[in-house]
Amino acid sequence: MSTRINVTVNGLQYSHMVEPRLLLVNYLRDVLRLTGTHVGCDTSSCGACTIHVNGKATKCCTLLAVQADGCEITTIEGLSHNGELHPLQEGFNECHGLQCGFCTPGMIMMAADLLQHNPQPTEESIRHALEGNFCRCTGYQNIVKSVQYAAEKMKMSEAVH
Amino acid sequence: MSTNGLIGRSVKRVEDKRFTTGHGNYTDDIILPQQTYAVFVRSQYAHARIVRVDTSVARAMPGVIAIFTGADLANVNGVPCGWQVNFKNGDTMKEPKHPLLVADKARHVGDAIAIVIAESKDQATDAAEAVEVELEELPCVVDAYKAVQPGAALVHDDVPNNKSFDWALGNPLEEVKEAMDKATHVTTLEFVNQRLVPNAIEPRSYNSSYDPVSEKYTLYTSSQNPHLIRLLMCAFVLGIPEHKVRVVSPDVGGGFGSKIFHYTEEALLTWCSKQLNRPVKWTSERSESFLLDAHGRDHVTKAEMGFDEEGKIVALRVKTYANLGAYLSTFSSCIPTYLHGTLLQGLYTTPKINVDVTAVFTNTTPVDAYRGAGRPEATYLLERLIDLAALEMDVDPADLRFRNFIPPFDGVQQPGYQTQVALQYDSGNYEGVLKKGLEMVNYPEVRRAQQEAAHNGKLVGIGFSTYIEACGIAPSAVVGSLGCRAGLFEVGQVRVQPTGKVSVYTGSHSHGQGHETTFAQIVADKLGINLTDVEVVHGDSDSVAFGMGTYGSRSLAVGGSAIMKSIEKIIEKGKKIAAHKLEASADDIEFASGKFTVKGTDRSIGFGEIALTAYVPHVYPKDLEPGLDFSSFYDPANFTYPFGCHIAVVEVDKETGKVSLKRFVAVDDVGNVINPMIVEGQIHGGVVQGIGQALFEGAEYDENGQLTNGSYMDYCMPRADDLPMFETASQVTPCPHNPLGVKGAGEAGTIGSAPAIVNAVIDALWSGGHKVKDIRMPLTSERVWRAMNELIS
Amino acid sequence: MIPVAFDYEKVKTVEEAIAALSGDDLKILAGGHSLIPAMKLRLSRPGKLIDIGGITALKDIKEEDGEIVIGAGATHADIMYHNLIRTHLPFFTEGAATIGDMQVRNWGTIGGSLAHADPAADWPAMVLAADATIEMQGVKGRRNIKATEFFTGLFATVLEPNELITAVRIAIPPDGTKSTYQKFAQPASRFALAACAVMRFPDGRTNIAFTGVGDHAFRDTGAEQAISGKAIDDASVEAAMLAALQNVDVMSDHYASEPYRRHLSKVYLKKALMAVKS
Amino acid sequence: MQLAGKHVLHAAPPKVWATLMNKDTLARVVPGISHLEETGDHTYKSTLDIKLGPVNGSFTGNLQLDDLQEPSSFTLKGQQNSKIGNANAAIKINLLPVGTNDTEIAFEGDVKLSGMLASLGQRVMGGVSNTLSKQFFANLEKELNNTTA
Repeated sequence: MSTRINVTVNGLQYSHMVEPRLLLVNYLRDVLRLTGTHVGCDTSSCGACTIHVNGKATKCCTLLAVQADGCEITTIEGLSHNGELHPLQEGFNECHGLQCGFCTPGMIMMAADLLQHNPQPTEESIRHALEGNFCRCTGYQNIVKSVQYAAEKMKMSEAVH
Repeated sequence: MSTNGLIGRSVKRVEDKRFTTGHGNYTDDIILPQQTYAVFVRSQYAHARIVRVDTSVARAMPGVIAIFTGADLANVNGVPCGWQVNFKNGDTMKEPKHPLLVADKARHVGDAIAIVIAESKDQATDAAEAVEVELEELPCVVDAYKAVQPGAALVHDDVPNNKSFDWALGNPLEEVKEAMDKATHVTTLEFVNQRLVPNAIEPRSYNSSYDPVSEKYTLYTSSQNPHLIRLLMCAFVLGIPEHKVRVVSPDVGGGFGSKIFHYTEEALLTWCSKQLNRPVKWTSERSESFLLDAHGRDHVTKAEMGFDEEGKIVALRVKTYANLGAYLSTFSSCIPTYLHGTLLQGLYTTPKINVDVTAVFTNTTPVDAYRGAGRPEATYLLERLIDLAALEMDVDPADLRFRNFIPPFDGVQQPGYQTQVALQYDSGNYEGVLKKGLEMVNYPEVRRAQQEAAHNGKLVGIGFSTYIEACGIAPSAVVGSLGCRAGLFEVGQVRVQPTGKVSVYTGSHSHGQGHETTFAQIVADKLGINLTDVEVVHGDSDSVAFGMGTYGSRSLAVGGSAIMKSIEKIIEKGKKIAAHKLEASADDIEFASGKFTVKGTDRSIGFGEIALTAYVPHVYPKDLEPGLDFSSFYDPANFTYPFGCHIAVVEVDKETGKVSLKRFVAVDDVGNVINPMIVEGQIHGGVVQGIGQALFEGAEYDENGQLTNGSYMDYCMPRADDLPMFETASQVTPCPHNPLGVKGAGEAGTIGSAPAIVNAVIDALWSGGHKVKDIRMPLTSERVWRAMNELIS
Repeated sequence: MIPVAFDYEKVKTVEEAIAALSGDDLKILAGGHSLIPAMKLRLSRPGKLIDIGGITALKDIKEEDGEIVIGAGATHADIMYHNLIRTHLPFFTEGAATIGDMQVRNWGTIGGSLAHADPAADWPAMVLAADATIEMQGVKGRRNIKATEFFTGLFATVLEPNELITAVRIAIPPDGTKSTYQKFAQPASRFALAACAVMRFPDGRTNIAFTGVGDHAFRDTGAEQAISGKAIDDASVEAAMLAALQNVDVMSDHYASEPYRRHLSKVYLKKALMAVKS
Repeated sequence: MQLAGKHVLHAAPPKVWATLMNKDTLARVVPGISHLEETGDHTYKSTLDIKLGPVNGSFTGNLQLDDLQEPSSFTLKGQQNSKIGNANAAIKINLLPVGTNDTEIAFEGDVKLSGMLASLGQRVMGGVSNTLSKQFFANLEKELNNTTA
């Protein structure tokens, strides 16, 4: 029994008939072919699938596509605007916040949610915010620094505007 | 040689943009036209006879294309082991078939019984559930020591005592015993180096297709070494011509060893794609990864270290039972032997060493290389022993090390150091890293704080680990004599395009290590061109001539050196072209900063113009071929031997046993450094995997062979909020035998860190009067609490 | 990981939800953060899901007749960020921050957590210590039940199959009330290995609840009696620790055996009592 | 997974014994049984529907009462298979007279779990077995009371 969903993903509107059991992550990856959102586990633990649904960080492996009906979704592909990288995307490059890159989209999307709530996070609050995102490569230190870099950069651009 | 200063700089990674914007291309991202999807039916039991497999219901379900069982593959070989180790008596190791699908019996939980292929993954999953499997559960063995005892169940009916092989190395046992008898103090430790699950965050994924017109296969695989997979799959498993197979490892989401091996699914999907004439894709679920990705470690060891009255080590004796799991994985046999026994000299002048290893089959997931592979086990053993000996003898652990270090040697003026266990170290300054570590941690202050804490009823401890490893895994002649069934060289091709832009083709796959940046730095630096003018290509057997892959911290030392050889050839040929154009002798041409110059003159010609001339050879020497493109195979003279000093400071909560890691200092000497930022990143990641082993991780099997913590809900992965900021520094003792002077940094962190943490916890407990010798890793709060309370009462 | 196929109905009101709750092979989908993982692993195979995520009326957090009323559909994050909660029930703010991780807190709901009744979930201990009332609605109408009567066993509550939780009601504690949630997390799942919630009123009455310890969260009346009305000092804390966990079947798993978990629980009781000491 | 426990019932051992040896009462006493079919002497084919929170599993397999020492002990054996994993149990049950009209039932045994139950269920399995044994005794008590009445 398929159900129609209407969603806005990275600013574009989509309408599809989907099976209720289709997970949102599979809708994004297989139907919309937005493959930047990854699947790293089956217990909602690793955070590789983190996206924003209505502005909130979400593990989309634990959401049915039908639950997202009417929602506004941002994935890693939609984070940068007009070809300009988001400060987090820049920060991860500047501070070597990634190695294999697999956890990176989820990590960045989670960090983006954090910076919305807490523009000047401490090291401790960054580490706490990222507790639901596993990285096996970096040991997290440079990820923390990448988020600090982005926070600093966002603060400076605020000051300019 | 020319340099523009790129080598040694923390150049930002060129590969990052695709990953930070969601444009990485991992195997599971690929959907081919006519794609089909595979799901496996797997054994729930660790050991079971397959009584009946009924696929009739499943076959009739919607979307199902095919179902294959072990019976369909009776004539297909199993996946091979790449390294032969012989018994002490000379017999060849026992190497039972590792079939692509089991037909007779399942030997570990997760062993594949059937593959279901359907139009969609949903349909394949539904149908796999409908395959009826009747199994007769058999008694099983899980523990390596128990498996060799009389009466234990047999994993393979034709392998007596479950012994794949036994093996020994070092001085004759009698000599070691004699030296041990003379020791004034002997520290003995019986311990388990527990089994770890590698847990690269990208689950393994394969997508294989077959083109009936060209009769060519293409396999996309999340592998660390596509060429080796092609070689093993073609030559050993499927018997298909190698030139008819293209193996591509696109972006790979971490490996840590677990993606080196040739897995059954790779060959099986390739086989299926031809049966169906359609591409077949399978991506491991995490719960499958726990059961199938080759695990690491799993040694049961007894070790004794003898000291004389001055605290000099006089003898070391080691007996290890190594658990290989149910089948021999690709490199499993060399891990507990040539990558473990050979490292037991450590940094010390121990004159007599004997190591004895029994390698054992059990009804568990196969065990193979996991970051460090054998060397963490060796380091853990040595570094636990020496720290414990210091506690027992009431000597300072740093001081005890200084008394035993091999003196500094550069491998050029002074010769390499010949160990008692077959290796010759290349160059080292071992006391240097410990001195630096002590300074960084401010040792006297930590000891003072420890005493003060003890006075206030708190437990603070400091632990050391001074490690060495053998990496840059190569010399084909050496590994060949040790039983490796492949060569271990590397290939590097440098193709200068007519416009002076450069494409580099390397057999060293990159899956997080940043080769696209580091290798480009080398080429740009040596050729005096811009970094953006260099592109590094890897991971595709159709593009790259050959390769042996990335593992054992070998990429830069071996792969980088192969590229260096090709750069030298480019420059040499460039000089000949320049000589012709500048009407001088090639011997008189110097190359520096991207320019070919006639010595002592200002007559010069740029690299770009030489490149153009090579491809537009209108004015060109007769005896020179056009083009500027060289490929080199590099086979080094020796392993490389990075070393370092890791120091941990911990606090143990007396009431709960919870360990808090307060500080972690790492001084690593990985030889010359091309990109310090990347090296530091490798150290961070490595250290956390060692911390993971010490404090968080460990596969737990019950006696029935069930993995009882087969998900992230129970298997504890280190997280951001579990860790402090690390304090790192480097020392540089160049490798004398490769052109870059590099040693390798991929595994150092993991090898060094775990014993430092455990030593620190033991030290903390001793400071509170709990004279505990060992706590089994991972040091969960309950284990530490028990250690404190069972000895105190 | 793909769940078994099921039917799906999204409802907009509580009434619609109750009407849809007929038949026994169905499950209510709130945030889904306990249910969907179980469905992906096919441990759970409902024939139909009733999605109540769209009932906006259930998301409210408000003050009403001297009570804080938390709609069952409020997420952990909604509660964590809410000023009313921060003011009157600071331990809810503190405790909510320890649930799962940020992404989970953004979807998981208090109603879902209570209905699920995981033996190591965080909300059960907190609502017990707060002496909350659980408001439920079903075909027979609305009923309120004290949290102390709500949890009946492992994953078991008094909730009928055709009922749903609509709100959690807590009498606004008098000024000077102190509360805390102290949790020793299982290192992998971050569920409570042992956790203790305490609410201490100005008159010295002390509510103590544990989660992660037995097969469901519970109020520890033994410990409460030992400390209620007494000053919190070494002797009274010691007495409370001694009195705690009488007649409790303490759970055991590979992160905490029964004796260790019992010990940890008492240590965390002590921490909690010290945290509410004035 | 090891299981052990004790429970005192208000009935003499012979009566408890009789309740457990009877197919119809056994079906009411063992939690979750939706179908029980005698296939031999104290040997049954069974279907159990276990619902615990989010987990619902339908188990099919055999139940067997073995090593019968009337009225003091027997072993309950079961092999139960499901899509989420199999369970294989052997539980020794001792009936000890207490006073004149009571029985202490002590059980001790081992349940082997496989599949998803083994790898993912560890955290709650202790609680599950506890819950099921509580249910078993509650059912048994009810059954004994009913037959008294």
